[in-house]
Amino acid sequence: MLAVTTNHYLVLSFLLFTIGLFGIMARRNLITVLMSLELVLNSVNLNLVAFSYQLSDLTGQVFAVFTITVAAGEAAVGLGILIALFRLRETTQLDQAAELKG
Amino acid sequence: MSGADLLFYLFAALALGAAVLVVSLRNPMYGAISLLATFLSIAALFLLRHAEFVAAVQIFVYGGGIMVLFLFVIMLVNLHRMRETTKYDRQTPLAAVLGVLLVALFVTVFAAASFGPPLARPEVFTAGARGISGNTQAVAWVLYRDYLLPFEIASLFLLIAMIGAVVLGRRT
Amino acid sequence: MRELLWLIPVLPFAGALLNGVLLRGRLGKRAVAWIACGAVALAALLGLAIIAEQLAGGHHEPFEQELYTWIPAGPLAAEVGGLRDLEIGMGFLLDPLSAVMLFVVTFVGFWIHLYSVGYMAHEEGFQRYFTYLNLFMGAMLLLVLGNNYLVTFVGWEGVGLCSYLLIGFYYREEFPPYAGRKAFIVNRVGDFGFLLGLFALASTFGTLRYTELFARLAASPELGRAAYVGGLSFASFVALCLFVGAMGKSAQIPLYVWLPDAMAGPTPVSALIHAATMVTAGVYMVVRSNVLYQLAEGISFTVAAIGAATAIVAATIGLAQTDIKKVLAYSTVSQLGYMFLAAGVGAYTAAIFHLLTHAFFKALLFLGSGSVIHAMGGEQDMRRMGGLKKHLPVTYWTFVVGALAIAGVPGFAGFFSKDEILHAAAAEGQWLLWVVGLLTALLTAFYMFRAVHLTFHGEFRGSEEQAHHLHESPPVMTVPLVVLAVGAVVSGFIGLPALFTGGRDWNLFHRFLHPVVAELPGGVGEGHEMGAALEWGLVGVAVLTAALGIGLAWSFYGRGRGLERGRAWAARFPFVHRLLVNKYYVDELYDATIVRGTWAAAHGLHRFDAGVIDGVGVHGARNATVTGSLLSGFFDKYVVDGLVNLVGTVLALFSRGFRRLQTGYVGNYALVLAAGLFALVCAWALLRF
Amino acid sequence: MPFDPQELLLLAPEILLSLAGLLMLLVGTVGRGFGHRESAFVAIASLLLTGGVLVRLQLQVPGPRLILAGMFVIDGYAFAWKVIVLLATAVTVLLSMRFLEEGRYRPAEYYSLLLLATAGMLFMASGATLLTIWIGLETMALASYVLAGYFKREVRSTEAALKYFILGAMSSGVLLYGISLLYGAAGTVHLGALARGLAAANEAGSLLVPLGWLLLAAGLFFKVAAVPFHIWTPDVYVGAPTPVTAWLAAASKGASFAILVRIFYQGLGTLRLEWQWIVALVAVASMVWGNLAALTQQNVKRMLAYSSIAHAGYVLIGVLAVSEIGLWSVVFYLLTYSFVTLGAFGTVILLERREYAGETLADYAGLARRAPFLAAMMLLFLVALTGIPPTGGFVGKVYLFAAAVQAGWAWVAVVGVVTSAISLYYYFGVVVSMYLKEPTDTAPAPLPARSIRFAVALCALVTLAMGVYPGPFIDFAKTALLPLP
Amino acid sequence: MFDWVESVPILSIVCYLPLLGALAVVFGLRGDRPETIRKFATGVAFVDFLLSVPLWFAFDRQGPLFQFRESASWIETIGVRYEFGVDGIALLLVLLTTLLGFLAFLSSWSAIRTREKEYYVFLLLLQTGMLGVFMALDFFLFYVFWEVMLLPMYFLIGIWGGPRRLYAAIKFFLYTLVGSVLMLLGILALYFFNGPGILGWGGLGNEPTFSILQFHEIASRIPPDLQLWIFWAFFVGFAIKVPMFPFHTWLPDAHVEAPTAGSVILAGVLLKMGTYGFVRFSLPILPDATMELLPWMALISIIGILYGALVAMAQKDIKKLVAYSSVSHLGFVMLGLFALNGPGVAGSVLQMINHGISTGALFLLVGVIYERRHTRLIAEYGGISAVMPRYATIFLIITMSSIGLPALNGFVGEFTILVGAFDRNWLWALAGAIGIVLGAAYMLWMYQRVFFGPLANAENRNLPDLDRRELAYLLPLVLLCFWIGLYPKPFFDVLEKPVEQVVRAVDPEYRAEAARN
Repeated sequence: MLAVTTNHYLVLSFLLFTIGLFGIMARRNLITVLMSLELVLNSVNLNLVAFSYQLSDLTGQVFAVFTITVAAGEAAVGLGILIALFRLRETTQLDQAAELKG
Repeated sequence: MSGADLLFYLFAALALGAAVLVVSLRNPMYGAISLLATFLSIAALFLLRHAEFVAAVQIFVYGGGIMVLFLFVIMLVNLHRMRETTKYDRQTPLAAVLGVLLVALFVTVFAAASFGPPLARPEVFTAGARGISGNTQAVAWVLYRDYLLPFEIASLFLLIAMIGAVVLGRRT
Repeated sequence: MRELLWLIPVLPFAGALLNGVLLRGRLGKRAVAWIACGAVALAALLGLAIIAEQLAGGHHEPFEQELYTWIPAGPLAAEVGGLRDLEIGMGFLLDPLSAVMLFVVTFVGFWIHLYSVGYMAHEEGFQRYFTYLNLFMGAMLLLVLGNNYLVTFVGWEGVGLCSYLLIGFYYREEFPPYAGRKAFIVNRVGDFGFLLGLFALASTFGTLRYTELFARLAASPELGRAAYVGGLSFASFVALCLFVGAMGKSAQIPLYVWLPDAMAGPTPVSALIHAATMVTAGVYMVVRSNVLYQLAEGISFTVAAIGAATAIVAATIGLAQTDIKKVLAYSTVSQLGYMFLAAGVGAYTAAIFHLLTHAFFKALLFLGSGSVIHAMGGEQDMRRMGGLKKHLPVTYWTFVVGALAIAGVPGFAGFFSKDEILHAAAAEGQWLLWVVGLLTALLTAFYMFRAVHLTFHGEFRGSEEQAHHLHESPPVMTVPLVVLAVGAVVSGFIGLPALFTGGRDWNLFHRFLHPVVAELPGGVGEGHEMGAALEWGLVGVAVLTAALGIGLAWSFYGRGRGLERGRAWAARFPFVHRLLVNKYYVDELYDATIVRGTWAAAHGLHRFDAGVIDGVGVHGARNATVTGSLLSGFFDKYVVDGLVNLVGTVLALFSRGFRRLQTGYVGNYALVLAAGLFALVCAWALLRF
Repeated sequence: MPFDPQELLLLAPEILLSLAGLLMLLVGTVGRGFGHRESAFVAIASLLLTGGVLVRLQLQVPGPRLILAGMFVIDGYAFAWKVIVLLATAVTVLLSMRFLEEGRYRPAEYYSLLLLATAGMLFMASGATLLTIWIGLETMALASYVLAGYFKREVRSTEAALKYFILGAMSSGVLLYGISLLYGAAGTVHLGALARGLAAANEAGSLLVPLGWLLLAAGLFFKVAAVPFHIWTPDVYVGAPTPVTAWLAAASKGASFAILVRIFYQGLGTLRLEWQWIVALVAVASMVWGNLAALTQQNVKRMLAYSSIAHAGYVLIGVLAVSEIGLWSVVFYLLTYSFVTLGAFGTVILLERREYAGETLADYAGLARRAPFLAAMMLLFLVALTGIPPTGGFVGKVYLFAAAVQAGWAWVAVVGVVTSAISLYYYFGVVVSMYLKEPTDTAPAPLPARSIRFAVALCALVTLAMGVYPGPFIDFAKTALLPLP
Repeated sequence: MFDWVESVPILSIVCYLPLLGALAVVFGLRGDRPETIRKFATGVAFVDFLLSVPLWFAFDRQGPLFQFRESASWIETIGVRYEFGVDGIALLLVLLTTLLGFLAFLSSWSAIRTREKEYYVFLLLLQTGMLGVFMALDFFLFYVFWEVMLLPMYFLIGIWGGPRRLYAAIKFFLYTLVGSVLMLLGILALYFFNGPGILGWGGLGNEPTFSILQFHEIASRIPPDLQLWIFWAFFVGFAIKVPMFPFHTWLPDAHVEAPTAGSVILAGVLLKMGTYGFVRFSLPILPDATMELLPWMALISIIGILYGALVAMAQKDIKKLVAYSSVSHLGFVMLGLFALNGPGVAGSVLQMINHGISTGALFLLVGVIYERRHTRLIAEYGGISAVMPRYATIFLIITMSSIGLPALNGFVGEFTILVGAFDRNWLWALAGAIGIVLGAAYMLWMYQRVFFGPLANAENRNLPDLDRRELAYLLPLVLLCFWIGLYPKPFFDVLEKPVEQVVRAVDPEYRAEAARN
């Protein structure tokens, strides 16, 4: 039970994933939300690496590399959007960006 | 419980704790630092799973690149003005409930999932072609041989990220 | 010559076409009159010529002329003969029965046309009037000449339409159009039955041709006696349905209410349509269908009973009427009841005989009353008349002849026909019917002579102006009176009962009609032999009754007494008087059930639609269907559409709900996504387990 | 297995398009006098050239062929989607020309992003592993986020980008998580092997399989804007620059369906009895929700966004049939829908003014009097969206419903037809404004932009042609062949 | 004399001539010259009518069921063909359409004074759509025309209608669309059953086709439970169009709000598409389902008859009254169809024509006074036969035709229908006959209130009588009323074959009977 198995990684990754999701859902600060997104993406890497180990297959690791790449790209664009928003609104509060609705 | 297992629990706890801090700290600067802690813990967990290369990339890209980016932006947009007037949305309880439900659902499944013995062929992680050893080489071999196409597409992706960041960040 | 049979109905139609459409508004009154009367005259002459040819040629077979296939409506699983095509032709039939009718219609019709030329001379809408009248003649001739039920029905409805138009001739007033519509709709109720009968015949035999139908029924009566729908035999069902039609057209209880109101039309119209011809169509139809009725004993008795009831009820109402035309109208209803009484007991010949004589004397009476009304400047109330004898001698004498005829005074036409009916009832053993008939005769004699006295005898009770104005009608009106008066006397002699001729069969009419009303074995109307003494006795009673009626009338209204004695009697029996004056409150009953019901519903629905209620209030819609229609309008608006709109409302509600979910906050959206994810997993789990 | 460099030649269309995007970026930054018109011209030219190369390639290598170590597949299916995506993007370029000019935004980066994103779509269409597909998808998505926020001086555009980004990244995380589970269960990311592996794992009762595909499906549903993962759609569609919206609704939706169908048919083919029900539910929910929410919309762009959700539902009907007819109907429908929605948004663009004026129903009042042909074309598009003949929309819907009826999913088709009848109500809200209302003074006159008008007319023509003589188009859709599970 | 008809694609010509006319108007004529447009469009409609007349003479009564066949490939890849052809039923409806269409054009000259160009374009398009529906022998093609025709009608109501036109137009469109899309599913089910098969029912494996004739062929091989499903799908589509109770509420709204020409075409032709659908598709293709549902269909037909009549009675608006009377009359048509015997079906088809003529004429007549007084409320009139005698006469004739006075067309239809119904179940005929009585009541009451009584309303004192143009579009209908009333044989002759085909296809009793003979 205590011996670490793939199951442990899965559980941990899902907990991280959920914390990330919670951050996206609950926080109003855009920058925190962006960080939560990174959490979500990173949790997947745990999965991939754990499965890679489990399966003795490098695909998971390669996939994780791609994931990291994508996370980086998304962070860049996300922060770009944040800056654009900040320029217009002088805030990074998400509830200030709710003009579109209905 | 082996030492490796102990390390797992340690880093797992670290990662979780830091992650919780990320979503709960009011100050984004502290949040960013907690995020860094999470990233590093996860890198450590990678190491425990024979993913040395990924761990390194994790540290370089996340700890280096992404974290700097975050911190830079936090500075740029002037930290104190980023304080949330109210930290959480009104729907937070709902989000929490949903989170708990999801966790309950998935974790039950994950905990119960049965796998065979792991690491049937450990040589995969270290043995590249022609006897070259080491995880980096092994990953590189797979990456550039089998996954060359996604790799090339990833370059497109990064190009787009670059253009995007420029377009959005550029002062008009 | 007889190949021209089709031309007989066409001629009046052509007249109507000329007057009503082609030359409308371009002719003087004289030309209009020539066209209209000419068309009828030609038809009458042609009819006589063809009948003569038929008689002279000794053709015993009826002459049938099928012009073309009218409705070839395809395959039908007819019960007789299996799968066959329903085919209905357009054609004419000349047999003794239609010959009699043809003669009555064209002959009486012509004289009434002629009379109308004078009567309507000063009315506007002269051309319109004659258009309608010609149209009516055409339709009536179709009715009597049709060789199948459907052609008859065309005429049947056609005369109904013309009746509607002519009753409503004075369309600028409120009442006549209303009366016209009432007539039409009440008739439609009857037609409803007629149509059902036709459906039954058509779907059973695949044809509606008289000759074919009756031949087959006569050949195999068991077809008619076979059980059909509603616990009735086939013949009974059809006979009942057809009789419902006859009730409407011939104003029998309970559908007689339209006829008195129909007097709103011009008086010659009343004479032609509502006395002599159209209203007798029901009798004609029953007699025409005698094969069916002979096979339907129960229905025949019903016919007789309703006829008798109508006769006595209408006669009692006639006692108290003061409007001269109303008196005649109720008298007509009563006499029609007489005819049905005859037909019901199987005395078809007698029915037609009475139809014939009645056509003469009732047309005469109506025209006479028209002449009086004409002279009185439109006044119809007998209480304002009196002593017109000296001013209108021709009218007076002809009117008296008519009255004597209807009263059944021996020697006049009515005596023979009425006597034959009473005789038939007695011979059938229907003594109750006989008594009723006799009572009716008594009442008839009474109220007719009451009318004679009130109108022509005593002091003039009208205004000065009217008195000044009194004059005899022009010859164009009096000549028809005289002609019809002659007819009212002599027409009886074609049907002399064997009793009077010492057992020799001089009854031309009987012999003539015999082929049409041949008795079926075991059918209705197998008379019982009565002894000559008993028969003479019955005749005597009838004569005495007539005399009694006339005498009573004289004692009440004669000798210049005017109105007093009548008023005194009315005062003595106020209840009866009120009942009779108000026609047993039948109209009121029909109205009140509806008006009250309508108003109750209407108040309930007031908020819904005040306008409709106004409509109901103003026009006093006389049928319960309005209530129904209000309800169903309500249903449509609130239930059917309401459901639809409800769906719309709910959809819009959903729409707004969905849109409210779109709050604009990213956090909410993320929550929705996560919830969606959770839902997806749950959905899968539910479907899986 | 080492790959043959020769195989790179088979990537000619994708490479060509990527290079065009790069070139556009370089020339646009460096070159002087390289303005809107020129950029657009180059963009269209490169798209058409790519298309040409693609067709030629398809003629030479028609059959299914896996190349590049099984990462990339060349088959009729991919070809069909690529054609749709390229056409849609080309029309988008036409729609963008005057619009960018009006907004005074730089064309080079815009077209560059557009072309690169399209290249990503091409990769998606041809992706034979979850990894290829996913990275292509991310490429497209990232460009979409930027494009949605391209009008960064407009608050709404930035807000749209923000929402699209956050939710997109989140869903992409979900999708990725699903992929990781599937990988764990099956041990591979190659679609063909995945199907077998999943079947085996499923047999063994591994619950990772359902969780994996459910998460993956959720991510895909997000991309095609199906309920309940549609929530981003209205805001993003309204906020994004309208040509981008049109592109999202046409090309992006098309590419997303391309991978959705490929993944469901190939990768998850063995599980179809399980996912058919889920797809059915999502389809029904999308049709109902999309159409109902659109009922009370006054903003035309927003209404079209909801309609786009509903249409995702209709297309899913074809997906769940799991038959050749279903496959073809999906392709055919998205072909039609691309043109229709591009045309409709094109009309919106013509009426739009700065600050997004001219989007509400009131702005369409009396358009039939002011610009009869424009109104007539808009009418045609709306009719097509409703699914009334003689338009491609009708044939497409018939095709979809036919697939469902044949496959025994008639009840879903019933929901489809009923909701499409309901959709008439809001589509014809626009018609009412255009035809039955009197023109008002405030209503904007249509932009005198020839390129956009041309694009709209083109779309109208195609829409009509697909309705009146759909044969060739159906034959085109029939080139999309996948081995059915 | 009419041999040339065989050598040209006459049906296509008749069908598309209005479309060409519409295109010519759109591209060739300027909107600011309404006079020219009006004359041109009417001319096109007239030529179309003239072209359709030879069909009547060239139609071989003894020949094959469907004639003037045209066949071309269309969407080959899914088995859709361009198939035109008419049998006796369709022939009559085509003629009715071209005639009423032309008269509707003529009646619009004075009624429509705004946006003439669009008006005539839509009217022409509508004409093409309706003709196509009756001519198509491919189910897909049929459906295309069926839906295409909705649009112009929507605009006719929506642009040139009365005050509540928006509501009425969208209601009309929505109702009919809901019905028709469900019908589409039924069509698809048939298609697959004939072709590759449907999950759960299998299929016959024939060449996939939408050919109506093919569906007629395979009718008896469709399993009854599938037939029921398809029947209901068709039912919704057709019943809404007819309209049958309780799907009728779009009708009064649409009728009342539509411009005169719209109402004429709506009542005269559009409603017939529903009944045509029943007789062409539901009955012969789904015989088992039809037989099973017979009593229910008859029941709602009868409810329709009585309900329509009762509601008509409560109306204050002449047009609305006529609209509800349509519900009632169409109930007769449906009753006849479901009587499923010669007279019933033949009478129904004839009654479709009759209703087109007399209700079309009624709407034209209502339009006449509406143009003069701009009101259709009965209470606004009264006694106007004094000022408009010709009008009153024609109105009377049409009224009589509508209430089924013998010697006019309505009677022939109603009588045959009810004979047929009686043969099936005498209670049906009983209920129907009550409907006739009610019909007389509400029509005559309306007639009386409008035409008789004192001429109270001063505004009615100077109403001009019918002018020559108005007579020109009314008289043909009056003449038709008499023709069909007095000599309907030519019509029955044309109907004989198709009716027999329908009856034999559906009722097993007739099938057996026919086999025995």
